[in-house]
Amino acid sequence: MEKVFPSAEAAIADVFDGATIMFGGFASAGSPTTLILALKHKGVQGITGIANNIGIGDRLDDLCESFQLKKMVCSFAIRASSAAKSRFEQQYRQGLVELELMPQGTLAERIRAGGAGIGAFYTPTGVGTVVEAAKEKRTIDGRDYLLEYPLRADFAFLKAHKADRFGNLVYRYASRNFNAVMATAADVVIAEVDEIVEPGELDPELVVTPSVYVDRIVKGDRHVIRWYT
Amino acid sequence: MEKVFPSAEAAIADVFDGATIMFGGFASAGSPTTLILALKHKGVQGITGIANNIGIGDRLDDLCESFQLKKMVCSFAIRASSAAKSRFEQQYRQGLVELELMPQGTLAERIRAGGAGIGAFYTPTGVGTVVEAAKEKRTIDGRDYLLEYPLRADFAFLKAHKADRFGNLVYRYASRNFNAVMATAADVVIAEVDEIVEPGELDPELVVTPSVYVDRIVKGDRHVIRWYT
Amino acid sequence: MSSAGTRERPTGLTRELIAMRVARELRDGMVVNLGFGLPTLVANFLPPEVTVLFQSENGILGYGAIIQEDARFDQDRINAGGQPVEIVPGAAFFDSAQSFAMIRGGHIDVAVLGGLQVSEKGDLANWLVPARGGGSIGGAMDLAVGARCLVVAMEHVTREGEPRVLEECTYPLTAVAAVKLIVTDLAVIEVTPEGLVLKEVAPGLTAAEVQAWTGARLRWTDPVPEMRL
Amino acid sequence: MSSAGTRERPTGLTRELIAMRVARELRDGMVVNLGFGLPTLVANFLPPEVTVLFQSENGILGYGAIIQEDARFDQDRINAGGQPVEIVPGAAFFDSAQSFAMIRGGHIDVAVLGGLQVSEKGDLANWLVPARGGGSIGGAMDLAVGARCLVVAMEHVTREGEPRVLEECTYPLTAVAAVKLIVTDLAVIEVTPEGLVLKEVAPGLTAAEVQAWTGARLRWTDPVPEMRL
Repeated sequence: MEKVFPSAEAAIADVFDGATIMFGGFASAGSPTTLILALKHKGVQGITGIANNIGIGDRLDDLCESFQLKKMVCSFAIRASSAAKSRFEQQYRQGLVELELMPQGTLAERIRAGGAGIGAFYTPTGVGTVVEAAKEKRTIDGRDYLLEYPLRADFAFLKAHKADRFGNLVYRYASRNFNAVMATAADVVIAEVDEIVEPGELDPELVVTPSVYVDRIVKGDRHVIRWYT
Repeated sequence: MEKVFPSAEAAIADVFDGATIMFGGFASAGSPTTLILALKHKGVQGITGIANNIGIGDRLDDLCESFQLKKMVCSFAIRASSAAKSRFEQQYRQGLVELELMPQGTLAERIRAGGAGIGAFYTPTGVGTVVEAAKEKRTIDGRDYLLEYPLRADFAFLKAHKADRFGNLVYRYASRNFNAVMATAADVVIAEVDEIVEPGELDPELVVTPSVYVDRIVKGDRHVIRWYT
Repeated sequence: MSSAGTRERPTGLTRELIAMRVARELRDGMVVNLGFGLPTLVANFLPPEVTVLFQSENGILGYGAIIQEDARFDQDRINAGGQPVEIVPGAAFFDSAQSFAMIRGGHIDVAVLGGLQVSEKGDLANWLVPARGGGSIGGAMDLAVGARCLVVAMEHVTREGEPRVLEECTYPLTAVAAVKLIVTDLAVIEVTPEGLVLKEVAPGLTAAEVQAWTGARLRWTDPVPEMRL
Repeated sequence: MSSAGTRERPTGLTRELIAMRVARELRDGMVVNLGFGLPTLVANFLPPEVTVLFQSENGILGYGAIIQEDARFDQDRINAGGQPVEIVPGAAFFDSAQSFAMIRGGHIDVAVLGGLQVSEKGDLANWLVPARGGGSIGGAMDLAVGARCLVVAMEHVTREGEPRVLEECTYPLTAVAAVKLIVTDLAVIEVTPEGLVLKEVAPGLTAAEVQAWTGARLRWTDPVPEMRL
């Protein structure tokens, strides 16, 4: 059960063309930049990405340099302001990449359902909006809900603060975000961390992602991302 | 926003006859014994209790002394072995108290849904068993699921290790169990704790129940419960 | 009523004063989520006797001031707008699924969101300008359906002088019948089951003038007081 | 085949030896949940070269030996059977909703449950003896549908000599078509799409004798090996 990999390249070696990949992170917090850049270097094509955002405080937009993305599933992709357009936005406007937008809470809950064995769930979010297109609507106790299905992926790329060799993960500040849910919902879960320690060195009360969810661990490089509106 | 109450009696003063009350705990771990005994002392009647268990490592069975329970919703109530019968079991067999049994994971997920604004969800648990009686069954992606609805209560009685005055809770070992989910799903959430500290004294990375969920805090008495098979 | 297009835009409050007016809606002990842009400013104008906890949907309950010093920048310690923030004593961190369980489950007292259009029924449009395409939903749809009280803070009319408060929104909706209070540079308007009620007007404006810049019928009782700042 | 009622019960393996045989199914790195009673004993018989993580549905991944010393008893540090347990290095704690997300979501490699009856299709009945009434579901239904591999460890026949392995269960079911392997005091039986396959027999028994104590048709290839202990 050795989970520690010598490099990001080794940890993602079996990522294939056409893979669906979840990327943790929310803007600059908890974004798995080392793994993303290794994916860019590896050059696999036709990726469906699932992430909260692209092009805001993350390096996912780098994957657009060589047109590696086929589709993004996310809640935040096109900035409302007249700020500089991301490569993703440019490619989206040229019809070169697909975008499936959904509410952030629905995205998080669908991923949780994918990891928790829930077949589908009803959420009030999006009722009466474009989100409800083609979805089953149901009135429960006088309130309308939409039926949403689980999301899973072939791989999840995570960023955590520390891992022990078993794969337990701890995070810092607001970097748990989508990392902690995506850890549960992919066939192969790969975490880059600032530090790898021995089992027993992490306080079990502090562990956010229990080891059962993590398949591979790699020490990440330090990438500082300064991004804010 | 003063949440600290001087006594368990004061903290539960407005619990009314016929109230639905969630009780945290799993056998002896994290059971809110001080609050349960205050409820016994207060003597309200017609309670619907929601808990993982009754009569195994908890003091809920004490509520049966004066027939305070109308109904229990739980996953574990009647012991399979020929061990001494609880008062609850005796009253159940005499038809004096109702019992709604459900799978433990379904109980936990229904409570989570009640706190998370989920209208209903599909679970594979219980398909083909008595649990599916009168429930909607649906095949999703080739697998059968049952539709389950959220659970909420008028009050939740919790046991945590420490609280700060804002209401943030930390637990120890296996005592999070149902406490952490029930904290989200009742109109009035009351936590007994071993120690009350000032805001800032709990590591925010360690907080399991954020303060928003907790209405009242009281320092609990120490009740040692030794129970195991 | 919607033919205001050719008139000169009225002179109303600054963005800071709009934020100051919104801040007066907040009460001690509330849990508040502030959206991108204008709503963010609300945090600067809290009365000293009022302590609220700010929730950020990326996983913080209890963030404080924006950090200006470069040396203290930390990319994991950001709010949902990507801004580096202080963490206040009594804070807690959680993941995105937990954060939106908190939001969707009705645990946020007040959400303040920016708006593009609001209808007299309280429908909100704030995620997509059709002419610009793309769009970003982010947490807005969940916050709009989940917060106990939804306040929209926005300019009363567009740059071109078109009203943003309308009988029906023409932009894609964020949520239906969700907005409780509209605070603009010209007025404070309450959304009631009987329609829009003009509660306050900006200094120097009459109720009739506000009505002229509004695309839906306002009701009011003379004299309409000036906005409380 | 079910007319074994009047015969003398066969002499098979002790409970400890059944547990020892189950332990041989566990591989290094597996995550394993052991049910009440007999399954609990499996932890005592792990080969020294095999390290598994034991999950307990009350919120522990990584518990160890049962604590015997009275002085070290801690009512919050118990497994799902209520027994005080050691916590191993590399453990993690979580709440009941998270625990059953882990179980239902397919993250547990092996669950070992006790059984009352198992059918040739892999149906399991283990939560209610109809004659006794009441019953307790606990985590059994979730574990049965959620674990990747469900092993049932039980006596081959009842105290009265009635077979527990049947064409159809007569007791209320825990789960349908869930059991993969049956380990009893008389045999090891695999549940396959083609029916029950007798893989091993207890020392001193023949395949035909095991068949005589079984209420469903067994298939085997001679010679059937003795149970590996």
